[in-house]
Amino acid sequence: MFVQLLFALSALLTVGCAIAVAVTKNIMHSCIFLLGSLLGIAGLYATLGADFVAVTQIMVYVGGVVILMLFAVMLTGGKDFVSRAQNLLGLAPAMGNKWTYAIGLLVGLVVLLTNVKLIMNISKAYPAKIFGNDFPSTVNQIGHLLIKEHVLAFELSSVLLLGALVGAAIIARPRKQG
Amino acid sequence: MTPAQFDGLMPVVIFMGLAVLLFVGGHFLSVLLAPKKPSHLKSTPYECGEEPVGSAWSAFNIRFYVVGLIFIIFDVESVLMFPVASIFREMNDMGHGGYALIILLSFISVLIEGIAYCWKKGDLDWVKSYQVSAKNNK
Amino acid sequence: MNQTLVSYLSQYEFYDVLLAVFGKNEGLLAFTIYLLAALAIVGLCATIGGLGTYAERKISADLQQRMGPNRVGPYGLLQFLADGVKMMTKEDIMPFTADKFLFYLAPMLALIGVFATLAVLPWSSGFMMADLNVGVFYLIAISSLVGVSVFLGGYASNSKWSMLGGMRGASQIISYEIPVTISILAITLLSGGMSFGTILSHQQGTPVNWFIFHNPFAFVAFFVYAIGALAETNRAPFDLPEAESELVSGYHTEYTGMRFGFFALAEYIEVFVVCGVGAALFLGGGNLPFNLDIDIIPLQFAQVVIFMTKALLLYYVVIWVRWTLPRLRVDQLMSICWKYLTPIAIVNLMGCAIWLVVFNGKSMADLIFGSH
Amino acid sequence: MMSLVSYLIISLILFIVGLVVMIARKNIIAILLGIELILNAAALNFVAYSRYVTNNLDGHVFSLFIIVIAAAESAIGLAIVIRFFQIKETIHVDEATQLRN
Amino acid sequence: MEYTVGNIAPIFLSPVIAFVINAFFGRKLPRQGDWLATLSIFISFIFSARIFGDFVFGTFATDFFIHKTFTWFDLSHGANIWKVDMGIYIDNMAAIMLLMVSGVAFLIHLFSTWYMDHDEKHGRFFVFLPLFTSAMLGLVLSDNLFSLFIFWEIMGFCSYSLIGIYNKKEAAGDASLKAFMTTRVGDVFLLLGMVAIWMVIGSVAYVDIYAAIAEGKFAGQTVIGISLATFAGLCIFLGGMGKSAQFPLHVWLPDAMMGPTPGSALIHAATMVAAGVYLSLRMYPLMVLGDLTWFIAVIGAITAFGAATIALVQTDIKAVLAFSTISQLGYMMIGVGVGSYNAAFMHLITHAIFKACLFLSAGSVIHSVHEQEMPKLGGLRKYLPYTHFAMMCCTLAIAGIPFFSGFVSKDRILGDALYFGFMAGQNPLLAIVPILGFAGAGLTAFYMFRMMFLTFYGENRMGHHDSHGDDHAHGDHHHGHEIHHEHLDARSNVPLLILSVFTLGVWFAGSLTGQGIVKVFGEKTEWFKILVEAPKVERFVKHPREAFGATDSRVKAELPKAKYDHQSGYAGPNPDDHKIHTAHVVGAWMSIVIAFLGVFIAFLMYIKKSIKPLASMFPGYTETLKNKYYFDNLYVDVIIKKGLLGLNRFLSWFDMGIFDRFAVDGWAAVNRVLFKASKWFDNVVVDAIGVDGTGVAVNLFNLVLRIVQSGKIQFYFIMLIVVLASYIWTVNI
Repeated sequence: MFVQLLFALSALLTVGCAIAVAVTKNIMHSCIFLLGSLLGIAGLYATLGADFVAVTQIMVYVGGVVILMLFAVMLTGGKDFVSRAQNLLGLAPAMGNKWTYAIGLLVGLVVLLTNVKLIMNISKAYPAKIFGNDFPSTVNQIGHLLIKEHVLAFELSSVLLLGALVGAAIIARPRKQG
Repeated sequence: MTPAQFDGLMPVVIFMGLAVLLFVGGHFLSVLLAPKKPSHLKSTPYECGEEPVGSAWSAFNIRFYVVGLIFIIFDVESVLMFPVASIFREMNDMGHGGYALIILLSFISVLIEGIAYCWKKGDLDWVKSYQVSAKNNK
Repeated sequence: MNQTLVSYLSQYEFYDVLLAVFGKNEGLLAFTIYLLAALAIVGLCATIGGLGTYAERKISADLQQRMGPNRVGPYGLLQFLADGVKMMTKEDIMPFTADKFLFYLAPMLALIGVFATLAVLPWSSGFMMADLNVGVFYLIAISSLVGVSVFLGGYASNSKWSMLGGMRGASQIISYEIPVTISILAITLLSGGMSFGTILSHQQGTPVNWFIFHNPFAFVAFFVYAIGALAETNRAPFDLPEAESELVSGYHTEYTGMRFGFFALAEYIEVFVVCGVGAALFLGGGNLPFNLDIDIIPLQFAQVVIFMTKALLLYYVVIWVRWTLPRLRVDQLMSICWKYLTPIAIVNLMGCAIWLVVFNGKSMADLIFGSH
Repeated sequence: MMSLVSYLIISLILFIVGLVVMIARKNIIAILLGIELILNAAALNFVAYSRYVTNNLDGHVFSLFIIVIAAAESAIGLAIVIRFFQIKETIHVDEATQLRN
Repeated sequence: MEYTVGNIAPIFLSPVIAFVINAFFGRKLPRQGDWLATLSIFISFIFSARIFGDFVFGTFATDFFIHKTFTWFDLSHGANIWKVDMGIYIDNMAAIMLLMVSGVAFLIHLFSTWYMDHDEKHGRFFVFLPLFTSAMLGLVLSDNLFSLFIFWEIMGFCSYSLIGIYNKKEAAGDASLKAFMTTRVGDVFLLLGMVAIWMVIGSVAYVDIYAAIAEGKFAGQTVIGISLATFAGLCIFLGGMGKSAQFPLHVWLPDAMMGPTPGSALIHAATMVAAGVYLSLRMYPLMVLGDLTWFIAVIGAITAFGAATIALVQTDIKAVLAFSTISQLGYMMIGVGVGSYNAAFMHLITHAIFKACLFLSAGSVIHSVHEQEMPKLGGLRKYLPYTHFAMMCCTLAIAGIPFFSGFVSKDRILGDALYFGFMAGQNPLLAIVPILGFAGAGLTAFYMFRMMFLTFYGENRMGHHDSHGDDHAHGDHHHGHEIHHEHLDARSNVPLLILSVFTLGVWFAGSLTGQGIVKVFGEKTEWFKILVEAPKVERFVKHPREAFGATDSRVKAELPKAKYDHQSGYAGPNPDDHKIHTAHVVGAWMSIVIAFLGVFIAFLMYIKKSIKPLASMFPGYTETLKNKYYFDNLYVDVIIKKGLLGLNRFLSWFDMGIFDRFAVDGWAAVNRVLFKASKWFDNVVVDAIGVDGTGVAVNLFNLVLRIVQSGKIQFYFIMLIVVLASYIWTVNI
């Protein structure tokens, strides 16, 4: 019962905040709604028994990515920023207008229809199954997977992150104005 | 199986709910109790008594971003290290301690490279980058 | 899942009675127990937070040879209640330039982030609300909401002082999260698990079994943790985000009344939480120094008392430090984090790993006194 | 209520919303937000499949790496955005046209 | 002998390790880590030599091979097998190739330690060189097209980096980009070919492809109206064309000489450019199945002859060698095309050795006198005796003089080509293959000796800097040259001498000439012919496949005795044996005559000066040759300027019109559309059709390709989604 409740809450949070991300005109609010959506996804992970992934989601996204995005919004002028050449080049406004949304929704519809086909098949193949509330610890298993089967990915991800760090630091470093 | 095993997550949700409740309740109380005498002067942002000039939402210094950047990389690396650290003792007891140690150390050594790089390039210096940009602006 | 409050209570007969009262609905019973316990804990923590303000003033007065609050109640003990009432009855002002939605949201995020950490705080071996398998990790993760709230608080006010304080605060909190996380990682390594239950079960018995004395690296890691935690909670000497003499009041300059109260409450409870976590991770938590082989509820309360004592001692140290040391400059702040604490923490982590392998998991005490 | 399909539907909604955000918005940071949503939809699918279909934890590890890569990607992406802003003083995606001609 | 991953992997891994160390710590190491790179290649060489020894001198059967695989990832679900294997595949060809690559690479590394000494890019050079070598070795070791493609791209990247290593020079940057882009054209096709193969058999491993061919899985499969085998083979061959610089994708190789000479020696002469040929050889059964061999032969012949003609007038010593490389690669392709499998591969090996040596010699010359324009050189014989010796050996080899390796391999190819063109009952038009082949052989002898004579003989023209143009060998007697004798040391000479020893034909064929004319060692030493043969696809149907970590413990069979009838070139009873033999003998004599004729004309022109130089004989044609048949101009002026830029204007209209129409004012949009349309009409229709038909064809082709290149990421994204959605709708999941 509790798990169902958690699922409902998380799903509501996820979907509601995700839609809010799409409709709000304020990039700052968008970021915060994204945070809500990501928290909801963490909740969904928890209902799936993926406690470690759930907490990782919170740690990396809430603690890292969202803060970084908030910083980036601030560093690029905050929400009041208006495209410099907006009216000169006739570009769409930064947060979109009805036309861009129309295109987006159209493509979204295409994806929806496409996926409905897939999900129909899946729902036949995997009917609803209620698991017991057995949530075994995933941490140890993930640890074993990480240093045995996926050890290469594990080590390479550190190299990837190093590369990301170096690359982003080079890009973002204050430098002479050319 | 003890009955409470299924909802270890319940307290987490309850506490979060309590936080929201407390917030809403506190607001409610404050609305009930607090006086409401709004005036323009009261609701101007504080700027040492002067008239506020412009918006505070302007472009900030990029140093903040560099710090955030280093943070997120380290954050992610520590996330990946947590499961390995959790099973480290177990591996050691099973006699694979050396293997786990090598895996962990090689992971950490890459981490150290990252911090060494940033250190050397002055990304960790709050003031230096400031001076550099000041010098370059001349 | 490991031991929780409900699973602990379920071994007693009265649990079955309660179960019967609740019509065999275990979920509802568990919910009720948890809710009551949570209310108790929140009340306790709110009191501790409130008393924290009082203690802060009293101790600072003591250090500065003043009297401190002494009018409300005996020794001014009820000062915090008076403060609370004052906050509730103050007018709620919001700058007209503010981002209203975020202005409301920021204190709530701070509250959520802090309250959610209470769920895993190990009061005693039995009275643990939730002993998640990812306990410590969860604690670190969810408390990063506070960083977001500090940033948002600063941003939403649309005041320059707030903004500066918010940016500083957020970058300071996230920076110091790294040494803290890596120190905790070292403890995870030593205990072989992230849940507080596992961590505490490795520290039973006399103080030599505490993780702080497990090996020299862990000893250093404790101080890294302490300094980092101090900075993460924006306490002096790391209180740059709210530095009165520089930034008026930092990110909550524009906050008044109840919402300021929430920020303050969150901050004080967070200080208590990090003290508690430090006590649990490094100082043996609520473990009794002797093993009685019996498990009765009074002993659990004794554990709670021990845990609280350790945590409050650390709390005292935090206040003491605040009124003793001067504030750092912002560049010193960053260089301490990235050039001292983080490398030291990484070395500690590597040292702990190597110690574990070389000495096959034995602590210093085991090596000196022989394994038991 | 909780079945594989319900998770898939949630992730589908997330994906579509991310898609709409990516297409409708002209602000590069907003586009990155859309990418995050899409990545999360994928990661959620992995975990759901790992619980309902494969019964092992490979899906967890996959979503772990997705999260890792998403973090790296957003770090780099935002750095580029900031740099772009410093050069062009805009973060409008249609003005990123140096490579077009 | 037991084969485990442990004694195969070091071949690939040791250069990788050297690369990693040099990349990160190279500057800290003494001599910037060049010794480390060299050492790592030497380790590869040792391990390769062991495998080579076992395969060639050991007791392995002709068709023995090692195949170790592991599953890289497995996305199979239920009955749908969807997994990708990676692995090691070593057969005789790979064993020989491994030895050649590692040996040549080692000598070139050794040479480079001398050549790149005190060069500002010394460290960087020794980062990319081991990476390249490891990729090439990995390519040879890989058991499937997929990993081959990965290494292929790594090599492309190294090539790009080494061409543009002097990144301060704009020309170097342009050349590297050109090389990169041109080979990319081929790579796209290679990828397409892989996809086509994957569609049929669900794997891209060589053995699976062979087995599928044997089982007839390709039968009846078509794509866009042509047989799938043809399509896949063509795509893969186009990939090889890009890498092996075959006409018309040859334009990048001459420019690639911007890089340091040893790099050119390794990458653009010995190994990487041969990878295309190697790929074609590996996919030979597919080419046969797809009936593509004639096409390959024709392309090869055009390349071989065309490049040889261009080489006639080049004045830059490296440019001559570059065009001769293209030409020789053309010969290899002829070999593949005319069914001369083993001769094509032999030519790959012999060419790698003598061309590496030629490049190193050229490098030695350039490094010593700091001059690479041949009209400004001359008479260097006295100053660079070792270089002269080595270069002369190689020139003799490439010119097809008997007793040298080039003669053995090239003339086998030409013999088969002769049979293919005249006697095999093919389309008579295919007689162009042997005709162009023999003509090219004569030209090769001529231009190579022209290079030798201009560089090493005659008067020294050093210091005569205003000498204008080619072939005016009347230079004044200025001996104030600056030849750096002291720079030459063992590290430069020893690799040259070692390589020049292997230009002798006797190493590759039992007889000195390779045609059974002068038998010295008898038939037993015809190891090359015995060991290398086109894959017999039938035996791969149930091939042995080992786990990656397994130790090889199969019983090795004896080398078959005289299985190869070297008189005919083909085993078993073949009614055409006699004809083939005739063709070979005729071909051998013809090419001897032609080669000596070429040498003789060169002698007359450049030593005796009794014949007027070429330029004065055909001035107009020379101009065309100097401009390399205007191929660069064609690509730049017509395709890029007219096609792409004109198209860009059209596309900018397309952007505005289709995608952003709602964003612009209606009246302005109408105006703009009219304006752009008329501009487009002007630029594309009038200009292109009126001016140049090719332009229009290219435009039409590009129109399809570039219609999506709007430069708006969101538009790309929409396209991606639409394509994915249509894929899901069309594929029945």
